Amino acid sequence: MSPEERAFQERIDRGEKIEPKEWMPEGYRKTLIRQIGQHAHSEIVGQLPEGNWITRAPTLERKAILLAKVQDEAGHGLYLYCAAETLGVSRDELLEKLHSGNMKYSSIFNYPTLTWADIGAIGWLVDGAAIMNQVPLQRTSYGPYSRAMIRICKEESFHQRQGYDIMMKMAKGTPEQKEMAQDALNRFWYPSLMMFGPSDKDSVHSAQSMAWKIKINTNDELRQKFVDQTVPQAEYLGLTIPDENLAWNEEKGGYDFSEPDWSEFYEVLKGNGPCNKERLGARVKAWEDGAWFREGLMAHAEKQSAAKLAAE
Amino acid sequence: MSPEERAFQERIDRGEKIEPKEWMPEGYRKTLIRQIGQHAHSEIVGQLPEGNWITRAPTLERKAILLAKVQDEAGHGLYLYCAAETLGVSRDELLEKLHSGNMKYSSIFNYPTLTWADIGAIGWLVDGAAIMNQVPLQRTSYGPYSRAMIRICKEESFHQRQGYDIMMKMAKGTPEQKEMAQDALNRFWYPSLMMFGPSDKDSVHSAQSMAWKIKINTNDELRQKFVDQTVPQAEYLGLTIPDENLAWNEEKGGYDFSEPDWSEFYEVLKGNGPCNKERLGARVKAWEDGAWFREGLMAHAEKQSAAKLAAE
Amino acid sequence: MEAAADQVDRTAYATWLMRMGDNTLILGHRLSEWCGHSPVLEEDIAMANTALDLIGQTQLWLGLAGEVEGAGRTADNLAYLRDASKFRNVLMVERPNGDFGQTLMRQFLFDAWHHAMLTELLTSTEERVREIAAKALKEVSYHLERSADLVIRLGDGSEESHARMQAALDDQWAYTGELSTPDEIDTATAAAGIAPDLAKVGTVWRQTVEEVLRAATLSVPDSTFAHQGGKSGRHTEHLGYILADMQFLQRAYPGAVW
Amino acid sequence: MEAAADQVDRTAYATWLMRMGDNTLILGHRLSEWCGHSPVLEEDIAMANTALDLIGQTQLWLGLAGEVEGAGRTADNLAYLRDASKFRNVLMVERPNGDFGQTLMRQFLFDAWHHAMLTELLTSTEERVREIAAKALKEVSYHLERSADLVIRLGDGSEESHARMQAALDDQWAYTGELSTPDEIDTATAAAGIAPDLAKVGTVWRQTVEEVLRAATLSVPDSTFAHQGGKSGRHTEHLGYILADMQFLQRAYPGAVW
Repeated sequence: MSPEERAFQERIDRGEKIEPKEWMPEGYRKTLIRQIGQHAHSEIVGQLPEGNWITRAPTLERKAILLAKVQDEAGHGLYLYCAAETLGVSRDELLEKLHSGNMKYSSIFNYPTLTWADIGAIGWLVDGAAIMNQVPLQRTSYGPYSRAMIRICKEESFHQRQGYDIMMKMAKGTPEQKEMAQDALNRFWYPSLMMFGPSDKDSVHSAQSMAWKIKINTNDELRQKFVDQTVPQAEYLGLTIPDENLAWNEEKGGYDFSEPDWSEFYEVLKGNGPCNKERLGARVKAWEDGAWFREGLMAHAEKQSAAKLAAE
Repeated sequence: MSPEERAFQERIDRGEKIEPKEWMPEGYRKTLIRQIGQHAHSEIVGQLPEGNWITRAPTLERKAILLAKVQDEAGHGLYLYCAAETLGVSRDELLEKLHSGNMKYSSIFNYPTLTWADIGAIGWLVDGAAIMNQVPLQRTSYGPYSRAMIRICKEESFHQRQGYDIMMKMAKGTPEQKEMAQDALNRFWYPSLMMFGPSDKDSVHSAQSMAWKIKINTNDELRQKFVDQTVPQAEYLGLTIPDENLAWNEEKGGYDFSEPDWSEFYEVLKGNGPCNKERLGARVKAWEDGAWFREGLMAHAEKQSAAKLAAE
Repeated sequence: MEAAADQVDRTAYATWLMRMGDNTLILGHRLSEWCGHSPVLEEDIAMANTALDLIGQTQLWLGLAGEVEGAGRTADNLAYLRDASKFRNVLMVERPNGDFGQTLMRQFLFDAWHHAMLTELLTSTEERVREIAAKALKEVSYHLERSADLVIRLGDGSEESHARMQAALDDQWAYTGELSTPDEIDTATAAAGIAPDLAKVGTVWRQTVEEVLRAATLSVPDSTFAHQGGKSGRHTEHLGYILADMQFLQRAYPGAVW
Repeated sequence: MEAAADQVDRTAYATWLMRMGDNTLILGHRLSEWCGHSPVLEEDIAMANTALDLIGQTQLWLGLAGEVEGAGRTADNLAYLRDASKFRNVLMVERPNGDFGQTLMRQFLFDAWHHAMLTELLTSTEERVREIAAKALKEVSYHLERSADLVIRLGDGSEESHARMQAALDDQWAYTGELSTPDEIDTATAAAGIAPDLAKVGTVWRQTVEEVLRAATLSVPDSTFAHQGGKSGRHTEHLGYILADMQFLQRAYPGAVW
């Protein structure tokens, strides 16, 4: 470790925040860009599965709540791209990498939303898992990222409650609604567990990221916490977690549970999820179809500044 | 009149059929091309308003019947383009004129189909009016046209019965269905009357077309016949023709009725009907999107004939 | 006779309220289709935000429409259980989105009318109407500011953006006339002081539109032809498809609570 | 125990019939969307004709499914009153049409399977199944002849048509595996002699497909990945929209006769 690097690590160890213009190791910067960028991409791709039910939301109030939520997610994307920009990468560069397949977004959004209950399940499970990941990141070492996380977490927990409320209505509703709720849980349970990433023993870069406080907890810690939080919620709903091995383990003070099918995880990462092509395709199409719009605004801005210059 | 023209007219007067390779006046040929071409265009544009309800047909049987009907219409288009081709104009040339707005199709198809009852009303009224126009044309002087009309009329009267059957089910159904049936009649009545064209006194070219037996009856004759046929059918359905002036006229042995609003007719002709842009737009888009398909087939055919030549 | 007249007014009043609420409902629906598909993230946010405002206004207008109608229908009943011919929105708002420029142009043309309308409604004789208008006007002032600004920037932008915005304007134009053409419902509600003179709203609309289009270097179309029908329930073929999606759950699971 | 076993078979049998009928229903629906929009008049006719055949087959398969199920449901009840998760069609048939080449490629890939399947069904232990298969096979022989011919002509056509057909093939490929991958329903109905061994159908399918693609100068994709789910009711996001349209009238006007 160079003296600079040592000093940097000591600042982190003391709990200081690193700010944009300050010195940082190249690896720290790159890792952060990747992590924040993927998180930002996840927010914007995440609009799509939920957007799929806005036009079919069952009441005006549910429609309004869902619109507000999707709007929040786009807003989170904005905060995060801004945070990434402080590291010297533009939003357009990040988007280019998303569109060309060189950056990922959370695989959970490659699963389809098939019934209204899925909107509940996404709020409850997916946002629940996201919060579990994000709450510790409020204490991350990079200042802009930490501050973005604080804003985001506040809204996410609100979303999670709304999702749970949908599940509650469905689970306590007609037999068909209850069936939809159970089916949504069945389909989203394991993909939600996958959101924490592979087991720590299979996870690369983890140690360095934790030293840098870019990552605060291990994947397995967070997954365990998520299961422990979620099981009683499912019980309260009267729904069954689709895991025969689920059992309270008194000794560890948490639930034993089955690992997700990691081969599915890697298939989805490879592009073979149910909706990979559609999700990325929709984003690329939006970007390409919108080129004229962005260029038009740019042309206007140039005219304006030219006119201003001429007037000076 | 030249001797040739006189001989031609005498053949027509004797009831002989004119066949493709025989001499005919240029005006005869041109008028026929326009009339047959417009009729062909009407068949293919006519797929669109009915196609609008295929995916939403209320039962499997109704869906099948509607599919069969739309298929027939496309088939009629095919016969008619073939008949026109015998006059030395290609289907592509005719389509080019349709797409560029230089040839028309029946204005009735610029009205939207808003409920399932409209599918009934189109069969009953629009096909009814079409048949009224077409039955005499079975005796038209041009052989290929006459034969196409004979085939077409057979199928059209079948369509009309099916349309009337839909109306019957709706008119004798729930209050909402009856309301839809009445509403469909209200919206399609006057546009159907317009299908016969402006009053004879305002109609150009009529006299020459009648001498050539390209047109057999006057517009007003056919319109009267249509009203006389349709009013009792509406009564049987328990529906009200939207015309306060409708009354049996003992003296003329037919109904008195209100003229349609001819200003609307001319507006629609000018392009201001409810669906003009969409109908023509859909056809142009289909044609343009399909260019690669047609070119691909052509390229294959060329390869095949080149291979055949090489083998000889 | 007194009661009958009252009855007529009540029907006209409820119908008028449905027009307001159906406009916001259907336009909100169309805007929400852009969710995640717009040209730039800020527009995703703005589309969702505008749709959200419009759905919120729908709840108020249709809620009041149900009350005034007095048949026990809620805003949700009206939104989810009427078929197309009972909807009273103008045709403009149900037309497909087209490209983003068409969506923006429609939004501007509607916002300009909506703003003028709501401003007039601040002095409605009906307190409930005044209240809703006041709340909605705050939101719609922002919508108009935003859509006018974008129309100007894109109209006076690149050659392509100019051409697209002019094409969008030409395409929408024949659907603007319906907004300010009064019929018997408009006349009756105006006579009762509930709603303004639509012609007056139309004049303000025209002023705003001309001013913005001038700044956008776009030409106001010559044509005065106006499609009509939506306000009396004669819609385009598009509304049926919107409703099939929108109403699916309520239709397929009658009586369920969501 | 005898009765219980019979009951299980009956459920499997009814489910299997629904798969046959839902495939034809949903594919027929997709084809019918081309009505009036195809590249050439002959294709408008062919699309409508194929859709018509498929809807006719749907009536037979779903009619029998309802009888076998024994709960009093008609073919129309099954088509119009089930929500997406109760549909049993393969994912392939519900995907959007794409360009005309994608529609044709899907049609060919499905026809090749359909033809092989129906041929096997001529020797089903169930007379009713044999009857339906015999009727359908006549129609499907023509469908296959037609779609194979077009795939060959477009694959071995212009540069663009070749590229489009290859892209269509690549796009559809991952959705073909579901057709011939047996699950417990397939195994149970095969054991009862109602349905054939799906693997055998798959082999015939593969043969036809390879032969036609070779003639079409198209390359069979390497990938063996196969999306699954439709046969057990786990569909794509597209099916819900199909049903919202298809079922609208039956849902909105329950009990009406059409």
